[in-house]
Amino acid sequence: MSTRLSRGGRLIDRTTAQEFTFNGKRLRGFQGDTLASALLANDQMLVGRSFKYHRPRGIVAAGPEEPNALMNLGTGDRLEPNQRATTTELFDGLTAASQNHWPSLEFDVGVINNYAARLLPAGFYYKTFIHPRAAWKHVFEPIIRRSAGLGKAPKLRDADRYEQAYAFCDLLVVGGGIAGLQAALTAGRAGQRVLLLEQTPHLGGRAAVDGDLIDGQPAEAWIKATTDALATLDTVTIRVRTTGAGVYDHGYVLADERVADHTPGDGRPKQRLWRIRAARIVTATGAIERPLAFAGNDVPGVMLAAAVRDYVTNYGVSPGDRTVIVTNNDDAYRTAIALKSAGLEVPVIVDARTEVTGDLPAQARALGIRIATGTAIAKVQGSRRVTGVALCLQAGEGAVTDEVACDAVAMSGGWSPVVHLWSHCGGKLTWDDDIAGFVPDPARPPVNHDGSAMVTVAGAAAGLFGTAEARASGESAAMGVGTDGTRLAHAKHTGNIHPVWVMPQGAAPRLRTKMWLDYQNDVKVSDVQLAAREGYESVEHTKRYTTLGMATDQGKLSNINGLAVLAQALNADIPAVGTTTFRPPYTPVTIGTLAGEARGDIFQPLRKTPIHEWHVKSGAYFEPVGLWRRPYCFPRPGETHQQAVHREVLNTRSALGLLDASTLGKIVVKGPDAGKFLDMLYTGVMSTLPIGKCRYSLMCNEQGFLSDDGVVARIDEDTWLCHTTSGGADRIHAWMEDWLQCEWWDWQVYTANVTEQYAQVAVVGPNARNLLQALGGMDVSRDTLPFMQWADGRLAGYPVRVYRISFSGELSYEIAVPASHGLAFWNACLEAGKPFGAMPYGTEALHVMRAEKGFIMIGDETDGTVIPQDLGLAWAISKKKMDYLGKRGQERSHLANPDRWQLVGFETLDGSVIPDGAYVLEDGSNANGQRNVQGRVTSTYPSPTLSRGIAMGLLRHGPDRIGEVVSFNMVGGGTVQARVTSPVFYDKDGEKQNV
Amino acid sequence: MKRYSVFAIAREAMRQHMGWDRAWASPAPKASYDVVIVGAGGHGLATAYYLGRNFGITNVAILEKGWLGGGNTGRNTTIIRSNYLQDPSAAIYEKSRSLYETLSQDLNYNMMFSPRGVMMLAQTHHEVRGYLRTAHANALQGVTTEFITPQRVKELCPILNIDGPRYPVLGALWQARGGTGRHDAVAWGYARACSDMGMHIVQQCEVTGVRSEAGQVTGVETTRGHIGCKKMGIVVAGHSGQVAEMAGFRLPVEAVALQALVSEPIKPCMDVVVMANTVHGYMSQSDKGEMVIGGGTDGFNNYTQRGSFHHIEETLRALVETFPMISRLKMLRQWGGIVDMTGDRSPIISKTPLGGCFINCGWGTGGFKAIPGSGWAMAELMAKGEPGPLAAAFGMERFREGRFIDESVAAGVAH
Amino acid sequence: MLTLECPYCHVSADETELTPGYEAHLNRYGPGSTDDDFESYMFARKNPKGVHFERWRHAYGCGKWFLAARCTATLEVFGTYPAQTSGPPPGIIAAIRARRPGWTLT
Amino acid sequence: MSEPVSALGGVVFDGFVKIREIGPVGMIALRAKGLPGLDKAIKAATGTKVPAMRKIVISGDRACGWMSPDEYLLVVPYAEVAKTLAAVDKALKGAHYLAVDVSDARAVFRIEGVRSEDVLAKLCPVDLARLEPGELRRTRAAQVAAAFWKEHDGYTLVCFRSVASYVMGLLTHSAKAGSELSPQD
Ligand SMILES: Cc1cc2nc3c(=O)[nH]c(=O)nc-3n(C[C@H](O)[C@H](O)[C@H](O)COP(=O)(O)OP(=O)(O)OC[C@H]3O[C@@H](n4cnc5c(N)ncnc54)[C@H](O)[C@@H]3O)c2cc1C
Ligand SMILES: NC(=O)c1ccc[n+]([C@@H]2O[C@H](COP(=O)([O-])OP(=O)(O)OC[C@H]3O[C@@H](n4cnc5c(N)ncnc54)[C@H](O)[C@@H]3O)[C@@H](O)[C@H]2O)c1
Ligand SMILES: Cc1cc2nc3c(=O)[nH]c(=O)nc-3n(C[C@H](O)[C@H](O)[C@H](O)COP(=O)(O)O)c2cc1C
Ligand SMILES: [Zn+2]
Repeated sequence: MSTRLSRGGRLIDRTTAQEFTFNGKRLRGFQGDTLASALLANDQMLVGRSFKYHRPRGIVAAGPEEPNALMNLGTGDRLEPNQRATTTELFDGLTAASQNHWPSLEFDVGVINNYAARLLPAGFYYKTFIHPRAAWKHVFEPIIRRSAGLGKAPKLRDADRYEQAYAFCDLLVVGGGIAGLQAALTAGRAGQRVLLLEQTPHLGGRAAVDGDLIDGQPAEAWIKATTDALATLDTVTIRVRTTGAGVYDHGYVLADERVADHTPGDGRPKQRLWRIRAARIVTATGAIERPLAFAGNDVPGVMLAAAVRDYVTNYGVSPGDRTVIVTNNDDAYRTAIALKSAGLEVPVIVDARTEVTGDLPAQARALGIRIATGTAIAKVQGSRRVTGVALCLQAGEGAVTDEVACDAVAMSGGWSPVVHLWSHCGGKLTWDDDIAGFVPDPARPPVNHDGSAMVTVAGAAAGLFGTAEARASGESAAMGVGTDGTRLAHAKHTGNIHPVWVMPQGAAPRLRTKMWLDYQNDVKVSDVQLAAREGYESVEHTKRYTTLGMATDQGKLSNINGLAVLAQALNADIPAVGTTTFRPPYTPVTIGTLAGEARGDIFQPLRKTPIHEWHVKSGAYFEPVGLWRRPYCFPRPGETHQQAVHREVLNTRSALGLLDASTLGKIVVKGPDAGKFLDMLYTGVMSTLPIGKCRYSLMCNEQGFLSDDGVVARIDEDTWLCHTTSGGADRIHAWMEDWLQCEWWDWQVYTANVTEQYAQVAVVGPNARNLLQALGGMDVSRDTLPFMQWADGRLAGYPVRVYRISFSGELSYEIAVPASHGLAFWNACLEAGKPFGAMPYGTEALHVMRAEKGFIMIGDETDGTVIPQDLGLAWAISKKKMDYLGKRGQERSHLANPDRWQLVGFETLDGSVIPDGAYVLEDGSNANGQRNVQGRVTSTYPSPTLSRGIAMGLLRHGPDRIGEVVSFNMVGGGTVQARVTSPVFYDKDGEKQNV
Repeated sequence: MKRYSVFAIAREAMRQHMGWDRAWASPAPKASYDVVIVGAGGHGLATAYYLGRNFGITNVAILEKGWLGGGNTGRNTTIIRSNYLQDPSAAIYEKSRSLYETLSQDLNYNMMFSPRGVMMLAQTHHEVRGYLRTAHANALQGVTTEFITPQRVKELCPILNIDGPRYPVLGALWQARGGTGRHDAVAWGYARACSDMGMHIVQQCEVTGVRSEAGQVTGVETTRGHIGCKKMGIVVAGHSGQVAEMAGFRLPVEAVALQALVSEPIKPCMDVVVMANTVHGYMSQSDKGEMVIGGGTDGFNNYTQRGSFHHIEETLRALVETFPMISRLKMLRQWGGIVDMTGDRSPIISKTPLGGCFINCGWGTGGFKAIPGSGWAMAELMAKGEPGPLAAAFGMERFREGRFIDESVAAGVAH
Repeated sequence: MLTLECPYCHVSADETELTPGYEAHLNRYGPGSTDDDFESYMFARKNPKGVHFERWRHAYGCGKWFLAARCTATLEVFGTYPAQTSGPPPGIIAAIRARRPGWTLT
Repeated sequence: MSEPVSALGGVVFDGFVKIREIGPVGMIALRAKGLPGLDKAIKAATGTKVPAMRKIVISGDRACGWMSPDEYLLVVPYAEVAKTLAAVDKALKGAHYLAVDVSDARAVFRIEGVRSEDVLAKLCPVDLARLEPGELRRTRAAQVAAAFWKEHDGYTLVCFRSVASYVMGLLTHSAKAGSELSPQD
């Protein structure tokens, strides 16, 4: 059984116990434990179920490569599925539950898949569930889906907060082992600005556990000395609990700092996403041990050899009393030695190699440990936990030669350098026979913005497994010099590995169906071989066909073994088969961390006018307009939105309405060439606009399609003020600058976007003038300030610019006042307006009124495919001008086509309202069997003024068809009959706005 | 070739699955073929398949520079829908969707078409009007869609936050027979069927040049030597610009990166596909349990299959706001693909200035759903030399004529 | 995630401080131009896998448009220069040749 | 007439640093390039010399910042804007330039305390350690445009008025006690 040893455990503090629960069981661990070590200390071998066959799963590893020990961590608004126990720091009150089983971890009905395993080889679902057709959707898929997934789906909004931060450095070192520490020290001493990231809470990496000597002194001591030295360098920053998640172009690196994962609810951000720009990057990310593929290598109790010694040395936990070691290299002997010195039994070291030399084996022999060479594990005995192993010859087919009772198996198939971050941005790999693994090829690095090498690799990550090499490579990497492992073989520490991809070598199919490659996704040696036989020969095909390496560990344990098996099946060599693509993140990153601060109130900027708070207080119902919020209407208690809109319209038409028009774009254009510039920008002529006057005009894009409209005012000899739509201000300002900077850069024109400098209040209705006169201070009479003119002055003491323009057909003034007075001015208008029936109105009333007048609205009448000519706006296009933006586009055959749909009004025969988006039907259908159409509605409203449905729309040859009756379709079926009319429904001669 | 069925599996189980045929052969290329298709993605393979099935043309090679299905077909978020606005789009996407309904049976390969329903959220009044317009158009195009209430949205997708506060859901355009499919299986199923008809799928064979005589294509240069042909179909998505250049013409196409990501797998919690275009994000849950997430494209030309990370952040912000429960899930993997964006964001299925050379491209961010229909239309164009009704509107001359097929007018992102 | 140095304010700007603007050095064809010319200006884009000249705006900075020579296959940047140029300046061309021997301007 | 009010009426937040919305502050956008009278105009307006690229020159309650090759930001007491504009117009009469009052189009914040950098480092993609003395940095604060410079024991940050409450939200979130960027040990 696995248990806590009476002594040992360099990372735990036995004086502070911590209580936690697993599947409801109350258990105890120590400060410094990981959830995994604490579970093992409580003999919790069985920790989960596999994805496909629901096989019992135990802890295999001690780090981020762990594929099995995934937990639902926490509950309610702090539930976190698929949390890796091996990287979860234990804290008092932690609650964890195992996943993917029903009804319980011990008894899981899903396990029937296991008995049916023969019927469920890789890709079986592509070959079946084909008939009967309906069955897939209604029977098979629901079943498959129900069994899908691992962790529980959270239900509640996340209780935690997250944040992000930017960092910059000359050298980013990823990994705080010997190589990383050395790299940081060297660069730091050279005065470089260094940032070092370490994913665990501890510096030093493997060395301390492996008890190596580093130039004479014990690893532990060297690490202490080095970290102390680093602490004295103020250009060096070290961040622990921070994983280098991804390397991107131009030295951009994402890192994931776990700030409060181990202190939940203490008010600090749970995690922090670092966005780092590094001039250079050193990855010193170490290596990950590989499992061996033998039958039953997935039985709980079978672990990586290094993990076993991690648990013993770091946490004082023994995974088993009798541990069989199985290996193809020397490194695993460290585990045998560690176990022995902890007073535990090692019945045998099963070594696939025929001759075993080297000093680690020598030490083991000296300790009297039996070493069976040329030997393999034929089969692991036990189902929910190891009870023993059957041995056989590695060279043979699996005939059992011996059986050994044990309760744990420690395996080592060699070490795979962690090349992920090297590879994320295009770094290439080469195969290194000495260590039987892929290592970065310094000759083909990921390139930086200037074409230089962006990443250098040091230490075990470069296949340099000795501490001496780790240090040396760390040193040179700090200076940007990569060490080519393959060309340094003589000095190199290889663990005398002899590659073994299946055990035993000639294993029969029966055994191969029990050799796990991917523990989580249940991918076995036989599956990879099947894929190869069926022609899924590319490693990418094999991956996708078998799901090898697609689990939450991303194949950290399985990929190399998997493609070695594939290579054998294709009898190609491994480098020729190649790897799958390494993609970020290195380990999964919490989505909340990636969303950062952007949630709730600061999810997106919400643009507010100076009058916004008044709208809120007055119970406005808002609608988003770009990033702005504008009152749609101001419903009174008991009123529906539509009733409110009707009231606002009728009141404005009969008395006085006030609109917050502050969001309208306002752009100043000034300079000797401003007139000429605006003539190019607008379809109309602006250069001839007299000072003091306003003119409505249109802007098109170069395609010729209508993009914005607005009123332009001539301020003085060389200054114009251009109004744009609310959504359009920034877009149009950028558009102006684009042309001025990139096309007509010799023209003398300056622009300034002054949209937010002013609050703008539209005073609209028969009483508009009365209100302004009541405010007092300016002569706004018909003659001094006629329609389409503007004037500066003061109203009620406020500095204002008054535009006599109308978008509603009523007598109306738009009054611009500095934003810092906006709210006060608005209140003054309401106050002074009381006797005149002043009432605020919203965007919907505005839309209805402009529609009653037949004014077009950008975004309603236009959709990016409409040209001014379609909208009866030819009058706003100057015939005299040689050129304006969009003119050439409009000359194209389809845009010049007389059959285009054109703007008209529609009046339903029964007075009803035409549904939004309806099309005008035409007889027959097209070659694709689609019903023919000849037009569509673009704006449709119930008109409070005319108390009937009115609409505008586009109709083929529309203007020639006034009086004709056409029918619109309705989604529910049926049609609406409407008469084609002029789009102007109200005050056709425009008298009201001219009074 | 052995048919796939549950019985076949049982039979094979008895002998450790040793007796399965190869799904497709890997022959060495012949000196020449009647038709060469460049690009063994979904569209190229489907084109070949329908050339054989609908027109009996089987002396066909499909040349693939990498591994078949390894382009965008192998990296897309698999949304299948046909609720498009413009007639030509609706026609070809609906044809495609209906072919998907029976594709597993036609190919005897389960590509797991899953008509679980696609909803496009309306979160502004403007969007509501846009989708109502699409709904009216669809009603006349024979595409079954419906505009549904927020309550219905919530019933169909309980994990959705419909109350905003920032962008309350005002309704949604719902296509019940839209859904997803197993993207790799689409490529594999077509490949198996093509191979079965005797066509040659040649992988690791990059086209590096185009040969022609008197304005007529005569063959292609490849990394595996010259291959002659009477007709050539360019179906290379992100690399269309390259190959078109080889064939001597320029396209209205930009190659940009589009990214996607998946979360770690969790128990099923989402049975529909949701697209939230106001905030730019969409999400579905795969049969394996991971959340499949996509967003917007980069704004610059890029051939690296790596996008800019800020798009991932923007997409996830949007989706955390839309689906608050995903905040504590983890991003497992992110990746990118090179999409081919045209001037009006609609595809090109067209004759080209070079005789005998045809092109199918510009599917950009939304062509997985179109694979069967596009193959069908492209096969007809190549077999007859003239476009049929499905392809007619997608000729490349439409740009100079200003005859856009603009979908952006209704919805934002078009996956 | 690109960084580009703005040639106006010399900030080495993060991609998120910039807005992209696609192909540089386009000739505008206005009224009266041929369909071919107009099409080439509006649509037929250079889309090379390799050296590309493109427009960027330092939108969150000095607001200026500038041009960049960039490799679309490796994302290497050869240089940036002001928008007020009708073709790539010699310095930029030299920088490109230094890293892409034999490259010629088409 | 009422007193002019700033976007947020001077809200304050106390976190590991202090955040204050200040203002209204007088600001003028001056667009001009290489004009003979420019130095005189700026002298008259702010009493400073013409700032070098990306610099801001401060003199008392006035300052002049370099915004772009052809744009300067003139900071003056709010009440002095009209006078200042007149002075600029006088100095540049007849030349090609544009000077507009943008005081009310902006919101201004102070970030004060020893760890002010931490707050900016969470929001702006800027290498603060390499910020030059007297540098005016235009950049992005999360999702909106912003400009800031070091002043006294902290920073002055300027953004558009309509997003003032968003920016205050950002600053508050980033300055929350306990979220300093100091490395864990
Ligand atoms: C991240 C992402 C998400 C997407 N999401 C969706 C979605 O949800 N729904 C949807 O409908 N669409 C989606 N799409 C779009 C969809 O993936 C594509 O439109 C579709 O897959 C294109 O298929 P294809 O066969 O034309 O191109 P590909 O699948 O890219 O095939 C083109 C093939 O041509 C090969 N090739 C290129 N050059 C040469 C050459 N010179 N010689 C030989 N071979 C060559 C390539 O290697 C490739 O295999 C998405 C795309 C991406 C990148
Ligand atoms: N004998 C062998 O076969 C063998 C094999 C492998 C390693 N080793 C030992 O490895 C050591 C080599 O030192 P080293 O520094 O190269 O490796 P190391 O494994 O000691 O250190 C690597 C460090 O990087 C960290 N890390 C990995 N990925 C990270 C990421 N994405 N973000 C942040 N941190 C990350 C790890 O947590 C670890 O602390 C020596 O002690 C050597 O004995 C030996
Ligand atoms: C719909 C879909 C679902 C995916 N699910 C997973 C998954 O569960 N695990 C995984 O590792 N990758 C998954 N991927 C991503 C692929 O592994 C791979 O990244 C993608 O196909 C792009 O290929 P590349 O990364 O090799 O370039 C998925 C991809 C798609 C399109
Ligand atoms: Zn700049």
